Amino acid sequence: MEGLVYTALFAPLAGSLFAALFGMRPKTLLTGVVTSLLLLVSFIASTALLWHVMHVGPVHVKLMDWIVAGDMSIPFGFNVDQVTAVMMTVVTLVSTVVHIYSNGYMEHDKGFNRFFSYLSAFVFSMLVLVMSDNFLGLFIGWEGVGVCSWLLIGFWYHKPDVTRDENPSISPSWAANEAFIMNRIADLGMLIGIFLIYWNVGSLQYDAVFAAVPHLSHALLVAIGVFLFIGAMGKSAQFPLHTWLADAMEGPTPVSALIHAATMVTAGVYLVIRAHPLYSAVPGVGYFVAVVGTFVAIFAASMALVNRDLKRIIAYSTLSQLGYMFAAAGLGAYWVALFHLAAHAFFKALLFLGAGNVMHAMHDELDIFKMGGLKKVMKWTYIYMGVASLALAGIWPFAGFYSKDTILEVAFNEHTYGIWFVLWLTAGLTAFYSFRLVFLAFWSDERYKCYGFHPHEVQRYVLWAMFPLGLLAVIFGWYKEEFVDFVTGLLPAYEVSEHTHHMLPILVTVTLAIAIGGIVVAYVMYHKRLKRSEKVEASLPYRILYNQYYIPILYEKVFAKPYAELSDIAWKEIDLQVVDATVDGIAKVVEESGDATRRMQSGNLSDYLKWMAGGAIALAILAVIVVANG
Amino acid sequence: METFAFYLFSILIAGLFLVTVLSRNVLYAMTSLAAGMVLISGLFFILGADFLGVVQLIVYVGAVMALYAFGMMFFDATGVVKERNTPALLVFLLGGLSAVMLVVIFAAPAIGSHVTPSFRTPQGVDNPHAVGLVLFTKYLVPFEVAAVMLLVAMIAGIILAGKKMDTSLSKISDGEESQAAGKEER
Amino acid sequence: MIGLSHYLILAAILFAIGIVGVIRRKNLLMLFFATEIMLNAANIAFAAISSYTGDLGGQMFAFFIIAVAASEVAVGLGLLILIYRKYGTLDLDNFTMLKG
Amino acid sequence: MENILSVLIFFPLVAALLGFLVKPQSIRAYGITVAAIEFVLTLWLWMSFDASDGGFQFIEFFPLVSSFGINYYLGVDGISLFIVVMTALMTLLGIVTLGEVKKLKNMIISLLFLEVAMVGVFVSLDAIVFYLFWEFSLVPMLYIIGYWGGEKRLYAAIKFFLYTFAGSLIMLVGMLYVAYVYHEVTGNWSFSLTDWYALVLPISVQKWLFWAFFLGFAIKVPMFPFHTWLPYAHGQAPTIGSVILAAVLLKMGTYGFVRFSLPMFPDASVAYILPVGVIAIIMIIYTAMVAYAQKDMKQVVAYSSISHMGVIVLGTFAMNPEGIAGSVFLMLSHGIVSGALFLLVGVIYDRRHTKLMSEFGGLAAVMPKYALIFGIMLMASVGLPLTIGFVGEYLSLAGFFKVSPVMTALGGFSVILGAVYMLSLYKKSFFGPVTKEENKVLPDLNGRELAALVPLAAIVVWLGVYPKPVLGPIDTSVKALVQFMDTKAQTPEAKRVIHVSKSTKEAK
Repeated sequence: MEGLVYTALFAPLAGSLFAALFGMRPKTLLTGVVTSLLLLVSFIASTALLWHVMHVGPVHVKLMDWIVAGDMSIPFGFNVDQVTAVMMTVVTLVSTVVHIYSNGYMEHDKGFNRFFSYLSAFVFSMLVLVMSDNFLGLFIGWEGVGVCSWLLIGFWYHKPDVTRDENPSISPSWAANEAFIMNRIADLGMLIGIFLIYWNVGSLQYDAVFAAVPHLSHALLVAIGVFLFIGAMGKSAQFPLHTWLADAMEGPTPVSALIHAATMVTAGVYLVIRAHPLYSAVPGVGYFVAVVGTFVAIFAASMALVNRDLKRIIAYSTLSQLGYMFAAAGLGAYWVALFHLAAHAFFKALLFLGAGNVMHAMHDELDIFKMGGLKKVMKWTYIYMGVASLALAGIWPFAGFYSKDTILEVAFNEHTYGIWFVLWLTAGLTAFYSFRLVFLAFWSDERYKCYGFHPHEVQRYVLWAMFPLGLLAVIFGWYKEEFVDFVTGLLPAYEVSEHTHHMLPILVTVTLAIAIGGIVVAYVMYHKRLKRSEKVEASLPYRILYNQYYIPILYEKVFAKPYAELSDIAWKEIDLQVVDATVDGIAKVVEESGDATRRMQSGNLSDYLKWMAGGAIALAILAVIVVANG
Repeated sequence: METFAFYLFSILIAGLFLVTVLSRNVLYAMTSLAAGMVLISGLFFILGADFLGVVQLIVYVGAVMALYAFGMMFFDATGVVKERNTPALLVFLLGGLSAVMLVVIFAAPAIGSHVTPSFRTPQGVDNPHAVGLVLFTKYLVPFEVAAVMLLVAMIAGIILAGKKMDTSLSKISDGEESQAAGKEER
Repeated sequence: MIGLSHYLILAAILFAIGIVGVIRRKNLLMLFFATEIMLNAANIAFAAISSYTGDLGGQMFAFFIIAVAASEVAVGLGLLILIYRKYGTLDLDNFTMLKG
Repeated sequence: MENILSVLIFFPLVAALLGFLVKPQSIRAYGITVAAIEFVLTLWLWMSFDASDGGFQFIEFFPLVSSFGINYYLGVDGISLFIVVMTALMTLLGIVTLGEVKKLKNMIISLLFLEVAMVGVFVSLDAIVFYLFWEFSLVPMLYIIGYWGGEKRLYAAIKFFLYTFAGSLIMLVGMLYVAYVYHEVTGNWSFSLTDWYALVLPISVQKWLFWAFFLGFAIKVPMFPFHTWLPYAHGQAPTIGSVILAAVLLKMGTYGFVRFSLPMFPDASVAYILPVGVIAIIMIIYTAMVAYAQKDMKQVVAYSSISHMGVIVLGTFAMNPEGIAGSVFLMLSHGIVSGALFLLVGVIYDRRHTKLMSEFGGLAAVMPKYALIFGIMLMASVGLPLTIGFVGEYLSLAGFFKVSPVMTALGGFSVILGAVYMLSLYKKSFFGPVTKEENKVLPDLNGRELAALVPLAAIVVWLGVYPKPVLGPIDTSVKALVQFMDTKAQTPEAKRVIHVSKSTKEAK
C-alpha cells in the first residue's frame, strides 16, 4: 500500500517538476498531456486507496524525519484514513478534470507550461495537506497551497494595477498578494495553535494529540480550538478574512474552479473535521464556528444577489457554501460537512468550468449583463451549468439537495433554530442568484450581439472532460448511505433525534419550497430580458451589497493605508530623525568638542606652558583633595 | 643666627628671582639670576651640604651663567624681544594658585614628619667626604652616566652652536645638494 | 627655629616664581632662566630634606639635577642660537608651526 | 588533519598574502581556487565531525601568553561548525559572482582576509583570540565599503567601523572583568572559554557583565536601537560586501549570545528575557514596517535582515533546545537567504545601476530565471515550509512560545509583515507591465551568476526538506548547552525557565 500512497502523492509533484523544466520555453502540448496523465495516475491510486481503506483499513506510512530538535520530532508521515481517502479522491478527481480542461482553456496562453507546473504543484501541496499525519505536515501543505494560489492568482502578472472602480480586484498581482497576506494573518493564528498543542501535548501527531484531549484543561482546548479555527478562517475565507476570495477570481478560471472552489478553500473545513475530537470536546467553540459559518453563508449570498461579474457571483456562492460546511462541522455533524464538501467540490468546479467556457466564448467578458441567450450557441455548457446550479440550489435529486438538506436538519436537530432559519433563508437566496446567473447568461435577450461578441462552444474533449463532474453533481447524493457508512468509520456518526425525524418531511418540503421559490423569482425577473431599474441600483442597500459592504475599501482605509503611512513615519520620522539622529548626534558631540579643544593646540609654546601649569595645578588640587579625604 | 640667615637669604633670593622674572631687560634678569644662585649656595651651606654648595657655585654661577653670558653675545642682548605680555591676571592667578597649592602641599604635616632616611649620612666624617663615599658606591653608575651625558651635551652644544648661520639642521641631513646650496648662498 | 617646612615653603615659593616666569615671558631665553629658577627651587627642597632627615640621597639628587641643568643649558643654548639664526627672533609668539 | 582548524584559518591568510604576488589578470581564478579549497576543507570538517558529541571537537591548544592565560585555543561544536561552513560557502560564491570591479586584486585579497577573520571568530575558544578576530574582521570590511561603495561610502564605512568598534570595546572591558574575576577566584589568569564556563559568577556580577557583552553583540546583530549603521553599510557597500555582511558578520553577534551570554550568565540571561524579548519584538515589527516603506530594493532586504535577526534573538533567549537550535539554524538559513537576496539585488544593479523599485516592473517577463530564483529566495525569506527559512523561524518561535506566548504572538508578526514587504517588493519589481524601455532588453542571468545562485537555491530547498544533517549536530550541541545552563543556574527563576529536553533528562 505504501507504493500507492507515494504514487498518489508524488505523481503530481513529478508532473509539476516536469512541466517546470519547460517553464521558460514556448508552449509544448507535452507538458499539459504529461501532467494530466500523472494526475490521472494519482487519481487512480487515490481511488485504489479509497477501496483499500474501505475494505482493509487505514494506511500509515512514514517517509522520513523532517524537523528533529529538542523534544520536537516531526516526520514526513502520511496517514490515509476514511476522511483523507475521501479528500484525496475528490481532490485528484477534480484536479484531473481541471488539468484536462486547462489543455483547452489555456491553449493560446504564453505561460502554458508554467501554468501546468503551478497547477500540479498545487495538487501536490493539497495532497500533503490532507494526507499528513501531523499538524505541521498539514501546515506544509497549508502554506504550499497558499503559495501555489499566489502564483496562480497572479498568473497574468503582467496586467497593470487599475482603480477599484474599474476592476474591484485592482490587478492579478494585487489580488495574489492580498490572498497571500490574508492567509498569512490566519497562519499566525494557526501557528500559535500548533505551539499550544506542542507545549501541552509534546507532540504534533494527530493520534497523540487527540489521545491527549481528555487530559487537557477546558480553557486550553478552547484556546487551541479558537487558534486553529483562525487558521481555518483564513484559508476558507471566512469573515473577516473573506475579501481575498472574490479578488482571487483574477486568476485563470480553471484555477478558480480547482483552488478557489473545490479544494483549497475547503482546507479550513477539512481542518475542523480532522480535529473533530478536539472540537467535540469544546462545544462552545463549535457553536462559535457554526455561527461564523452561518453568518458568512448569508453574508456572502447577499453580495452575490446583485453582482454582475460571472466569476464573482460563483465565488460568493462558494463563500456561502463554505459557511454551510462550517455550520455543519461546528454543530458536530462532521460527516455532513465532509459530505457537503465533496458534493460542493463537484458541482462548484463544474459551475466554474462552465463559467470558463462562457468566458472563453465571450473573450474574457465577465459581465452577465452583457450576455444572454447563450443557450443556443453553447448548449452543453448550458446543460452543465444548469445541472450545477440545480445542485447548488439544492433541488432534488441533485447532489446539493442531499448535502444541504442534511445540514439544515442538523441545525434544526440541535435546536439552534436561528442558525436553521438563516441557513434556510440562504438556501432561497442561493437558488435565486444561481438562477439569476443562469437566466441572464443563457436565457433572455441576446445582449451580447450589441457588444459584438461571437460566442462559440468550446472543444469537444473539454466538454467530455467535464462530464465526470456533471455526472457526480447529479448522482453523488444518491450514495449518501454508503458515504455515511464509510466515513463514520472515523468520524462520529450523527443521528438526528426522534422528534426531528418526524419533522423531516416538513423540513424537506420547506427547504425545497424556498429553493424552488428562489428559482421562480429569478425566472420571473430575468428569463425574458434584463430589466434594469436605476432607482434600485442607486438605492443604498444595493450599493452596499454591490460594493461588498464597503469592506475592501474599509480594509484599505483602516489597515493598508495607515500601515503604509505608519511605515513611512517609522522610517522617515523615527528611524532617520530619532534613532539615527541620536547616533549621529553623539558622534557630533565628540567631533565638536574635539573641534573646540583644537584651539588649545595654538602652536604657541607659551600657551602650552600655561595649559601645563593649569594642569599641574589641577592635579595638585586633586592630590590635596584626595589626601584630605583620607 | 641661623634663623636670621635663612630669612635674609630667602627674602633676597625671592626678590632677586622676581627681578629675573619680571625684568624687561635680559641683562638685568641674568645678573639677578646669577646673584640668586650665589645666595642659594648660601642656603646649602646653612643646611650643611657643603659639597653641594660648592658645586652650586662652580657649576651654576661659574659655568652656566658664563655660558648664558656667552650665549647672549650671539643675540642682541638688550631688547631683542618686544614681549607681548600675557594678561597679568592670568599670570598671577596661575602663579599664585600654584604657589598656594605647593605651599599647602609642602606645609602639610604629612611631608615633614613622614620622611624617613633610606640612606643614612655616614657619621663622623665631614660632608664632602660623605658625599664622596656615597657617590662612588651607591650612585656610581648614575654618576658615570651623568658624566657621559655631560660629554654628550658638550659635543651637542659645540655642534649646534657651530652650525652654519643660514642652514637648518634638517637641510644638512638631507644630503649633498642642500649643503652645496648652502655653500653657494654663503 | 627653622624647620624643614620653612625650606620647603621657600622652595615652593621659588618654584611658583619660576612658573610665573614660564607663563609670563615670551622670550625663549627668559624661559630658560625661569626653568633654572624652578630647578634651583627643587634643589633647595632636596637639600633641605636631605639635611633634616640625615639621608644623603637628597643631596645626590640635587647633584644630578645640577648636572642635568648644565647639560640642558649647553644643548638648549645651542638650539637657541640656531633658532635665532634661522628666524632672527626669540619671541615665542612667532613660532606656531605646531598649530592644529 | 588534527589541526584542521588552524589550516582553515591560516590557509586563506597565507593565500591572501601570496595573492599580492599574483598577476592581476589571473587573480579571479586564484581567488576562486583558494575559496573553493577552503570550502572543501570546511566540508571535510563537517564530514569528520562527530555528530553525536555535543562538546567541542578538533581542539587545538597552544599557549601564547601563559602568564596571563592567553592561549591559541580552537575548537568547534555543532553550533559553530555550520556557520564556518556557511562562511566558506558564501565567500566562495561571493567571489564567483564578482563582476568587473576596479582593483579586483585588492577586493579578492580583502575577501580572503575577511574570511580568515570570520572563520577565526567562529572557531576560537579563547576570549582574546576571539576578540582579535572579531575586531580584525572590521578592517577588510571597512576597506570594502570605503573603497568600492556608493556615493556616501566613507560615511557608511566609518559609521560601520566606529559603531561596532565602540560596542566591542565595551565587550572587551567585560571580558577583562571576567578574566579578573577568574583570577580572583582561582588565582590563575585564563581567557579560555571552557574555563570561564566553569566559573560560577554571583548574580549581581552576571547582570553587569551581561549588559557589557550584550552591547557588543547587540550592535553587531544589530538590535534596535543600535541598528542604524546597517542600512547605510548595506546601502553603500558593493554587492559582495553586503552579502558577507548580512550572511556572516551579523551572525557574529547572535553567535556571541549563544557562545558567551547564555552559558556564562544563565541567570542574568533569564532575568533579562523580558527586556531582550521586547527589543527583539520591536526589531521584528518596527524594522519590518520600515522595510515596507523603503523605495530601494537593497534597503528592503537590509531592513528585512534586521527583522529576521529579531527572530533569531527571540529563539536564542527561548532557553530551551527547540528555540536555541532554531535560532542557530535560522542564522544559517538567514545567511544563505539574505546573502542570496543581496546577490540578486546586485545582479539587477549591475545591469541597470539602480536599485529603486520604481525603476522596474514586469521583470518576470524579461528575466524569468532571475524572477524564479528571486521567488524561491523570497519564499524562503518569508518562511515558507519546505524552504530553509521555515525550519529556523518555526523552531525559534516555538521555543520562545514556552517562555511567553504573548510575546511570541507579537514576534510572529514577522510571518505576516515579512510577507507584506517582500511581496510588495516582488510585485513592484517583477509584476505588472514592463514600463521602462531599458528594462525590455535586460539580459537574464548569465552563467557566472547562475553558478552562484543555483547552488544556493538548491541548498534552500534541500535543507528545507531535509534539515537533519545540519539540525542534528546543532541539536546535540544545543541540548548539551541547555543542560549545562540548567546545572549552572542559581536562581529558582532560571531553573524554572531553562527547559532541558526530555531526551536529555532520560539520558541522564
